[in-house]
Amino acid sequence: MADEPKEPKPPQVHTGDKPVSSTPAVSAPPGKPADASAPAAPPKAAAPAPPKPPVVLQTPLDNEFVTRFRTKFGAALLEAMEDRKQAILTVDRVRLVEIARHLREEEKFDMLADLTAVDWPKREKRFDVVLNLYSFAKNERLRLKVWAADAEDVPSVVSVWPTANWQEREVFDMFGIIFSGHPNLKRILLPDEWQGYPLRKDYDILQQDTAWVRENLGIESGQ
Amino acid sequence: MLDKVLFYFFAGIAVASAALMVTRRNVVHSAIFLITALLATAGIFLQLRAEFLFIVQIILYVGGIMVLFVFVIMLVNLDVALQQMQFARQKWVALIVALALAGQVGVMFWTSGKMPGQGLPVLTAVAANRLPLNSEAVAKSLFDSYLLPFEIASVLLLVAMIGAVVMAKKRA
Amino acid sequence: MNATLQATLEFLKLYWAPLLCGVAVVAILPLIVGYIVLVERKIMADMQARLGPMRVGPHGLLQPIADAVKLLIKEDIIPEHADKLVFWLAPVLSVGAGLLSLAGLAIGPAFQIAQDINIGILFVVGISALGIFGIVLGGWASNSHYSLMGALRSSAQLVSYETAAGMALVSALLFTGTLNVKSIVEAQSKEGIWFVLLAPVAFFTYLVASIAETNRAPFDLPEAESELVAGYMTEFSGFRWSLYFLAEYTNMIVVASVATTLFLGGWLRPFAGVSWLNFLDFVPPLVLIAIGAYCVLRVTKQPTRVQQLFMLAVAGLCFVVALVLAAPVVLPVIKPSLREAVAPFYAGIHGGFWFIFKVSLYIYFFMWLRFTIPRYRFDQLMRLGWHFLIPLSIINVLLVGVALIAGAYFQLHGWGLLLVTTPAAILALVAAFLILAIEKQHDARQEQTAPSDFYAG
Amino acid sequence: MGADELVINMGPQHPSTHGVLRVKLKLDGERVIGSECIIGYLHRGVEKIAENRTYQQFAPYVDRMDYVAAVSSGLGYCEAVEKLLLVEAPLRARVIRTILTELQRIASHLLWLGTHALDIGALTPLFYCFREREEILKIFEKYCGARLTTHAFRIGGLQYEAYDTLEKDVERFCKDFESRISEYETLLTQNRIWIGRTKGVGILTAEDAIAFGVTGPVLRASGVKWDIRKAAPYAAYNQYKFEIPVGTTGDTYDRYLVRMEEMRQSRLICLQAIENIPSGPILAKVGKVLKPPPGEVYHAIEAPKGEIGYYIVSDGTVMPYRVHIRPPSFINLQAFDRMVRGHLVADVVAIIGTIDIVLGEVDR
Repeated sequence: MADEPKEPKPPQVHTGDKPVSSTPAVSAPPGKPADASAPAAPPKAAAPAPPKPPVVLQTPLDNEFVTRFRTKFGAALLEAMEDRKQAILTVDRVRLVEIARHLREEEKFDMLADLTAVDWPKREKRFDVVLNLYSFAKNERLRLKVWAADAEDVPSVVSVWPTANWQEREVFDMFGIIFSGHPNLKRILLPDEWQGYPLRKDYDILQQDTAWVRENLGIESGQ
Repeated sequence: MLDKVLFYFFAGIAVASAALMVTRRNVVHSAIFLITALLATAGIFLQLRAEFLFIVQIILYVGGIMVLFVFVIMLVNLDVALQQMQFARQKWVALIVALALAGQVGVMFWTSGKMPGQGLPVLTAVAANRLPLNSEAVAKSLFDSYLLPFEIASVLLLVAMIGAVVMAKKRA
Repeated sequence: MNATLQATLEFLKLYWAPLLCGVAVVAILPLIVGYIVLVERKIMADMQARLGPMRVGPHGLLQPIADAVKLLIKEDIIPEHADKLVFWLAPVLSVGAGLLSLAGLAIGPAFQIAQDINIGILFVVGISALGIFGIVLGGWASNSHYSLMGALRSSAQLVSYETAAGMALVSALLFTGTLNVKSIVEAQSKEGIWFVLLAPVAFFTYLVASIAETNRAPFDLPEAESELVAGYMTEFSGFRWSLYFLAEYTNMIVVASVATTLFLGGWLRPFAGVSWLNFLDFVPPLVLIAIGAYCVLRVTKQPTRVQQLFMLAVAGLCFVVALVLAAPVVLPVIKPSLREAVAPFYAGIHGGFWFIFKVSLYIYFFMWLRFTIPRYRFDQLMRLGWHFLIPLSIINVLLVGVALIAGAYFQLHGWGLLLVTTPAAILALVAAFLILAIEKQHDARQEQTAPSDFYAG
Repeated sequence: MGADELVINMGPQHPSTHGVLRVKLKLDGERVIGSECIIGYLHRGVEKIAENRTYQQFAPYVDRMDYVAAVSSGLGYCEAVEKLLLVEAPLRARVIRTILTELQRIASHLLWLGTHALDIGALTPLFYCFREREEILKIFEKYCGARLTTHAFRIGGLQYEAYDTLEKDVERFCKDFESRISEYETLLTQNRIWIGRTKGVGILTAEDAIAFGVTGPVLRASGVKWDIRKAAPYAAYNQYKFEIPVGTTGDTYDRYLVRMEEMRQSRLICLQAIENIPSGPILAKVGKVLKPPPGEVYHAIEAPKGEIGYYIVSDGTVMPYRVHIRPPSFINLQAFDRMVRGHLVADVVAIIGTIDIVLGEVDR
């Protein structure tokens, strides 16, 4: 993921939030030595002892499957990474359905285990939509990502994996990402009339749709 | 004395609920009044010591009206029914016919009072004493003197039942 | 004025006994039902490895009273768009029918409210079936889909199973030739054999059909709590609800009594005609003495003084009843000249005991089934009724009739009748298996076709 | 809506929707011609909370998702964070984790069996199941002090050392449990009514099951032999021998048989595990403050209800940047509509029961 190394900055801004600001103050001094010793003990951790220069665990992935994929889709494959031995492909948003169908039918990733999104508000295209695929035949997992800006629709993969139905609704509910072609895109966990998308980073944890709460629950605040 | 009180009690209920049955807009209420009317009639049967008729009336109509109920509940949309016209257009004709019938009954009562030995009032006394074992009597007359009509009626009902089954099958 | 008073007095003079009995039934039955519920909960608890109600009174003996008080003071809720009048009427109708049908039963040769009604068993069956109106009307009046579905299920169930139950009754009635309750028991006494042995298939049919008619598990679909919340009772609360509850248990008592009267020899002691088994007369008092003794033993285990006293009172009650039961059988042993004098008491008291005992067994069987097996689905229930029980019961009536004619031809009586009825029963069983086999074949063929709607059936 | 169509609302307060599930059923008579699940009544914003807590602080929250299988949820989260941290729990911790998770699987299945049977109208199995579940909860209580929301594990290993008689308790339970399962089976497996109510009800073919992302016993009952404990062993599962029961038709009866057999297998795993619990540390060396290196991880384990997955994104700070939970109940519930169409109302409750959902997990 090309963005990842650049990414630690937005959280810095994010730490400005009230509940978070106290945490580094308390835990930073003991935290550092502890962190230093931690990677030393487990055999797996190849990370160097000083924690400051961030360990780059994201390595470009280039195996046979990726080559095959690249020859088929060419420029649509924006990135192929490996993070903690888990393969991540970032693909072009527009061609998502086509790629999804290819992955299901040709590469036998027949189960969409999980579909979610991550919000990176500082980025040009702020949302990652993340699809975790699983192949029963190969016993492999693959993560598929597309980037989407605030106003951009993401093509719905319900036609490929019916299970995406509720999961896309949940992402819509929580992030406000529109999935074009979804049969029934409406809120799933929150009330239909709720304003705002709670899992966006600019939605504070104490925030809520007070108007809704007042109207429907008859109380001043749900907190 | 008691007989009279009971008779007027049952008869009153029967007539009143029959009238209510016809006039209620709510179909379920109508059905309830139908039950009441039939039960009151059963009461009169019992009073006449016609126990068997009494229980047959109850048992048959329990099942019968039950089915009626189910149809009413499942098939009739009450909200729509409440908006509809209550009586059909022939109500004037019906009124005239009803009046004629009432007149006929009245004349019968009137003449029966004039010509002794002919008419209704004698019946109660007979029923109480002559038919002590009512169900046996009914059975005897049904299977003895009226065996052929009974069997014909049974066959008729059987045919009706089979017809109903066949029709239901065809639809499904 | 004077004439009315006169008439009233005359009326009372004529009918004081049934009126008193009626009042007694209305007054006592709720209590009895309360205790049946307690017993049911205790049995259920025992089968489920727990204790059941233990808090109110020793071993929860006062639980029914606490429940009754709770139900009476509960808020009475009438749903907003309910049909108020019908909503009022329905539970009353239900319980009224149940109570009224008790009038036709004979608990002992002496205990019968409506003396000697000629239509006897038909009266009980017919009137108790009226209770279904309460259920259907209540379900309809609550203006709730769950209630309505419960009501519809209930009506369909009753119409289907009433037929099978009626046919089963007919098979037994063929032996007696009368509908009169007392005569039925006397016929069994005369033959020296209970009709359950002569018409086992009919008994089985009636057993199943009676469970279905009283809406008990596994046929408790009208009130299936996991599907329809509480079926037709969903919107009822407090006193109204308890009326429905009362009606349900009253109906259980009624069907159990009908089965006892027709098939289990009514108030007759087991082997009533066999004189060397007369020692069985001592069983009732001994059973009660045993229960009383157990209560006395448990007194020390009770935590509080009040509970100890209550336990002692229960024991005392048992002993008193035991004494009453023992008197007619012990006195003749001491003083043989008294035999004649106590005979009516013996018949009445012991008859009552055996009748209640058999009814309890029947109800116990209901409970046992309820805790053991899952609930039928509606279409399965309808199929069991229409495709199995009704054909079986009709075939059985035919076979029993043939057997009776054969019995008359060979001049068989009593146990001898078994010679002709047993083959009839076996034939009926064969027919039953045949029906099942046809059913199975039919199923296999219909697997692919569209599922039919069983309300149409 | 046609004249003979009836829409009924099952829940959110209904005795057999297992919590606050609300199902809108479109009926023709008693036959279901359409359904819609309305969920979210128990939504607590767990994923949002995660972004505002440290890694350890968030751990107890996952116990409150699938509150009848808290140990399994906790294990998934701990292992996911461990993966993110690039540490591995010591063997002793992993073995004890396996034991507790398998006990939890039995407990969860027992609760399922009891309530499922109750929904179908068999009252008694519930109490038998609770009797055995109680034994398991007692073991949990002895181990970590909690019975339901256990928070038994800790990132990097275990919260607590095993108490002295853990092996003995587990062994005694497993010894008794054999006959107890047979007891349930006597009540149900051969019962004609039970078979009638479950066989051919709510059939889910293997293709459908995979398409709907269904996992766990529901998937296996459809004939897909897939269990994460075998496919990607975690904790100490690679050390133990067990079978994966699969069904053939994918109906409610098969799901029942599969879960019954799973309980037996879990019991066998427990027996194998207590035979040899290795000694050693119970906690890997992780700092008091966890700052996983930036990156992301998806880790899934086989919870009693299916695959519970955690997708965690770290930005290198003490708090996760994003935690997404893949709840098995939520995904499995999607297949409900497919399973329920054409069946009767009575089957609806059987099917809700057979999916085995916990609303705390569906709604998060």
